[in-house]
Amino acid sequence: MSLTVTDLSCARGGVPVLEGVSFTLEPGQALELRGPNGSGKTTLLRTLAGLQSALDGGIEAPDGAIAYAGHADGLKATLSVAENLRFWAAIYGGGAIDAALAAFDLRGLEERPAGNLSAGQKRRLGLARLLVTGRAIWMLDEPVVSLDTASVALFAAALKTHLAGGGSAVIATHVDLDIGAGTLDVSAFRAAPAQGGAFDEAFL
Amino acid sequence: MSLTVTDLSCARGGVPVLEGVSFTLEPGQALELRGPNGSGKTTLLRTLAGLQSALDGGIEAPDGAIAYAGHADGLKATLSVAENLRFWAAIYGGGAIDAALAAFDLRGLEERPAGNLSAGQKRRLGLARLLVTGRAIWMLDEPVVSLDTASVALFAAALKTHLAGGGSAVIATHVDLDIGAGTLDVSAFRAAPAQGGAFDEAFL
Amino acid sequence: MSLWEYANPRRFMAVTDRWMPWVFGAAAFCLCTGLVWGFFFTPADFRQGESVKIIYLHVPAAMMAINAWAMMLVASLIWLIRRHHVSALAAKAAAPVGVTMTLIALATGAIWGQPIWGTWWVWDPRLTSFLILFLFYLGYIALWAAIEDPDTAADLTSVLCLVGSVFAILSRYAALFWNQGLHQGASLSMDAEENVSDVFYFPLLMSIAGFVLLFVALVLMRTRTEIRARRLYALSLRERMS
Amino acid sequence: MPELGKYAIEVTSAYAVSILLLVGLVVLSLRRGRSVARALKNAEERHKNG
Amino acid sequence: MIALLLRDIRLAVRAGGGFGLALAFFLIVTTLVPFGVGPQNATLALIAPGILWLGALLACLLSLDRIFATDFEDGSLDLLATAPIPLEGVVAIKALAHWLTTGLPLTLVAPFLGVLLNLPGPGYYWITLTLAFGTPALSMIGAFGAALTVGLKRGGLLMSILVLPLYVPTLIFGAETVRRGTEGLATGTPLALLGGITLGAVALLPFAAAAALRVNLR
Amino acid sequence: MIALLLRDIRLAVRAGGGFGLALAFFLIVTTLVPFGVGPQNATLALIAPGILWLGALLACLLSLDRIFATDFEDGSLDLLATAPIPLEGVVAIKALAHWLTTGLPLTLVAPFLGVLLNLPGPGYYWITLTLAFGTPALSMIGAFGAALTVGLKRGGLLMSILVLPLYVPTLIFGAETVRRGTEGLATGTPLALLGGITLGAVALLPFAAAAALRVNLR
Ligand code: HEM
Ligand SMILES: Nc1ncnc2c1ncn2[C@@H]1O[C@H](COP(=O)(O)OP(=O)(O)OP(=O)(O)O)[C@@H](O)[C@H]1O
Ligand SMILES: Nc1ncnc2c1ncn2[C@@H]1O[C@H](COP(=O)(O)OP(=O)(O)OP(=O)(O)O)[C@@H](O)[C@H]1O
Ligand SMILES: [Mg+2]
Ligand SMILES: [Mg+2]
Repeated sequence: MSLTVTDLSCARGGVPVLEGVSFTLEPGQALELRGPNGSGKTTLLRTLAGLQSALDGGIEAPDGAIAYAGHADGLKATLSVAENLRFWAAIYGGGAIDAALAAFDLRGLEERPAGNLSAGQKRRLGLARLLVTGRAIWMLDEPVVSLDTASVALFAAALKTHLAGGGSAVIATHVDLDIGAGTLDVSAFRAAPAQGGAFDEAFL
Repeated sequence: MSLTVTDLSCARGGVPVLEGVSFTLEPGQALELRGPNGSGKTTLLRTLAGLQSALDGGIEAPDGAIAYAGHADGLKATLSVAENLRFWAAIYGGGAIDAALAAFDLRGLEERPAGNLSAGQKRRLGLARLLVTGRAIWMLDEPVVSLDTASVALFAAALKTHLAGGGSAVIATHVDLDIGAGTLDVSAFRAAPAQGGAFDEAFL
Repeated sequence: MSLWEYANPRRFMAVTDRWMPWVFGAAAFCLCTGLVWGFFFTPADFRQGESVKIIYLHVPAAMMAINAWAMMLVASLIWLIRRHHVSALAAKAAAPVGVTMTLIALATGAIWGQPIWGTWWVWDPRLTSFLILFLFYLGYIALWAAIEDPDTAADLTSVLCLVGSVFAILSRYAALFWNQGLHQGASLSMDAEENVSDVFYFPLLMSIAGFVLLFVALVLMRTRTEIRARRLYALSLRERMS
Repeated sequence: MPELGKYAIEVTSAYAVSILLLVGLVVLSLRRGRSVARALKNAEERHKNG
Repeated sequence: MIALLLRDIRLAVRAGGGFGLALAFFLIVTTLVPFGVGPQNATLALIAPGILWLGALLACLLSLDRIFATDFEDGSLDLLATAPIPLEGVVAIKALAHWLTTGLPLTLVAPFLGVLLNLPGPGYYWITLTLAFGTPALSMIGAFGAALTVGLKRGGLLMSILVLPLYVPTLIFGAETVRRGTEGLATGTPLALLGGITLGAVALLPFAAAAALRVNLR
Repeated sequence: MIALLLRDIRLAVRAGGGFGLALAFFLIVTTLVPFGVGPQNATLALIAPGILWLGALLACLLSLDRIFATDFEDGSLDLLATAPIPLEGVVAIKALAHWLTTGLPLTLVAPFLGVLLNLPGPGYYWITLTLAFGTPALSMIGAFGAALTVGLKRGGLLMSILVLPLYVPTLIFGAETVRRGTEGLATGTPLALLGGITLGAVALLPFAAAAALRVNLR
């Protein structure tokens, strides 16, 4: 269940953003992606999750091991908290949602339509979804946005349990999470403007 | 240009969320609203900004002094950065946008469609809008979400300039901003369930 | 005591609790008498034959369809001006009753049209306006159903009801202008000369009274339900917040 | 049954449709009224106790 | 206010949502009609005025759908509501921008589509005239409907249902004027009524729409 | 997969976007037609099959509008694309849910609306039959159009324009079958072609739509 990235280049909107990204992530490890705004963290995560294809380089990960959570939470405003979660559990062939609800302190909100939650409550629900996927490698894009301190602690605890159980995670974040994770500064991999004359190059 | 709030109660979705909120904000002061997720910070800010009416109590502020910036940035994805900003400047009868662009390091991005910005760049643009409103009292709902450290510093600097110029601000936030602002914990004002038999009380 | 006191939900519940059986009883009595009388004990009309018996359903239903909308309009205004919850909820409660009345008028009219005009439906202005009224009811009910927060829904549906009323009246004149129709004129005017003969008249009056009472009874009952549902919503929200 | 002549089908179907609609409305109203009243009673009890 | 008008027009043109799309929809619906009802010229001529009016009405309606919804979702509406211009003005300006990018082009292009439907001679004049008189009402009524449904995720269809009945008087007077005009009858009354509805809608509905928006922002 | 179907149906019903609204739109459009073309029964009978087909088509189209857009905006589509079900399956299931909540009810209610347009006797049978055969194709083609336009803010109208031309064959064969059936002519060929289009669309378009979605997510 390890993720190996070798010499990866990725583009956003047709413009190369990162190049030469390499790292290995073993089970039980977490990696924090750091870098100023616009440096390409979201782009990298989407590429790793398979939502866009890499320009170059390789991503090696077991099939069906990656769960992605982006800036948006993928919640349906008219469905209740429990219905939202149960849906994702069913999609991933999983079953119970109780553990996930408990881990993010969503007990008592089960019947509330997701649209009526506050910003932080929505985010907690979005994170709870990760637990029901049952997947090993989490790709998280700024997971603790809008969370209060207590909720950040809940997230850190859930993450630690996940890592202890042999999972791993790649996390783009601007705030320190204190989970003893390695960090990777993506600004070091900023793509250089293309040089020379390969085919199609003129457009990149 | 001072803001005086006396014994304010406000509701969300018909349910009282906060009651008895009182404070005074003098020019040059900033106030941080703290409180766990779902405690009613957003609700309070929207009430102060006049987007929803108070259940009870008074808000005294000079006419046309308040500028509001919520969770969403109010950007048009197809308009460029400069066009977005110029539009808001025109609405507020202001003029130049250069200072605002400079303050949030948006130079060089002027012609980029706002939809192509990264999460943090969008947020910076949303904050730059405050500068072109020319209004004295800012109501900010989690302004530094998605911002990297450098951008947070830019924001803090802009805020200090604003305060030094006689402006003031109410800021809901989960992270420390280090601007020496007073704090107000809204969880202290949680509304108690209604008692007794007033008219229509049954529905509140 | 001021009339507005009844707008207090508690008071309203207490008072209507006592009224309910009487209103329902009176409605059932009038309706049964009117319809049984009309169906079994009236002669055939010399022109329309036995089909005239449909009048005991058609006319009262058509009247109530319009009156229900008028009631909703008044209730909406009261809500917008004085913000009495009971009033908004009464408007909500009346809409399905009004829609049923409209459907009955349309259905009986269509059935009546087949023998008399030789077709189920013509685009006569009266019929057309009824169809439009039906559409307004649908929109109103759909808007109530679509919005989750009850006070927001009450505000928006009230505005819709106001604007809709103006346009409904406009549509009526537009339809009149557009096509002069086949439909009966008013036959219940005060002028004795024009009146339908007494044999038809009294059972018709009885049946109209029955429909009015049934409308009142249903609206009261449904308003009580809506008040309870509103209270339930408030309670469950509060429960979830704490 | 009264003598309905050639309009028997029309008249009876008109009565049938109308009565069906009215009864349907009454039944639905009653059912919803009952269930809401019951739910409210439960909720009020929970509210008082906890 | 002018900034808002310019922005809305620019957005409409940028997103391709303005001139082009509503017109194309109008064109396609009018061309689909012969496929539906059969290609006989006599039938088509008979129903041409009505179909043109209906097509314009639907094109107008569909492009109205998200007139406030996009602003609501991205937070602009909150900001506009706290900005120093009255919300009534915002509504009126947005309806005007919609008319300029939709109603006006529709009016100008309708005569050309009349050819496809075999519209009789004088009909060309009348269809242009009535659409010019009637489309502002369509934009304004539609803006009201959009304001009512702005908070709903899938408001589009609901909006259609709320708005279409409100369109009935405009449609009747508009199509009736064209029909009478084509047959050489007097058209004064329906035309005056059409104009009256437009004036009334433009004068009063911004207030209703702004009230609805305020409720939805609450 | 079944979870997705159930969720989509539930969302449609919750939002009021399901059964009710498309039907109401269909009803309203059919009612508006006589206001446009005039109240003469003979004219109406002539155009009734075509109008019913057009009305059903538009009702279908409008409700399709945001079939993927809402999922795209709230991020669900990203998550579904990384979930362990093929995107082709997601498309097919969503089209099926749409048909169940829209096409099917439209088919069932069409005969009643025929009354309003004075549809001739045998028309009732044929309109129901052809709609039952044709609406699955409408849902599937529309889902493809929605997939193409999912990333665009005001995609609704653009989608209509992309999709309406694709609807032409279905509309022609559908309306033609009803017209022939009403006049007592042979209907075998158009009906077979209609069925053929539906089968082809359901078999192939999920792949095209999934490809379009992948591009839009990139
Ligand atoms: C679908 C078809 C029809 C509809 C929607 C319809 C609607 C109405 C309406 C709205 C009224 C007005 C009630 C009032 O003024 O308070 C009415 C009254 C009446 N209708 Fe119809 N009608 C239809 C068909 C027919 C037919 C076919 C007949 C019989 C020939 C008929 C006979 C009458 C009579 C006798 C009245 C009473 C007139 C009066 O007392 O004012 N209707 N109908
Ligand atoms: N659709 C697009 N077309 C062109 N460029 C884009 C597009 N979307 C984003 N970009 C640019 O690509 C770069 C990388 O963006 P990305 O979203 O990956 O940054 P990020 O590291 O996630 O930033 P943040 O911390 O602000 O979320 C940015 O400079 C951004 O402006
Ligand atoms: N539409 C609604 N209907 C009912 N309750 C709602 C609605 N929207 C929010 N709430 C509830 O109102 C309360 C206050 O929400 P609010 O958004 O003000 O919290 P907040 O302090 O801003 O939280 P966060 O830090 O997560 O943004 C929350 O408990 C929330 O669940
Ligand atoms: Mg990012
Ligand atoms: Mg908040």
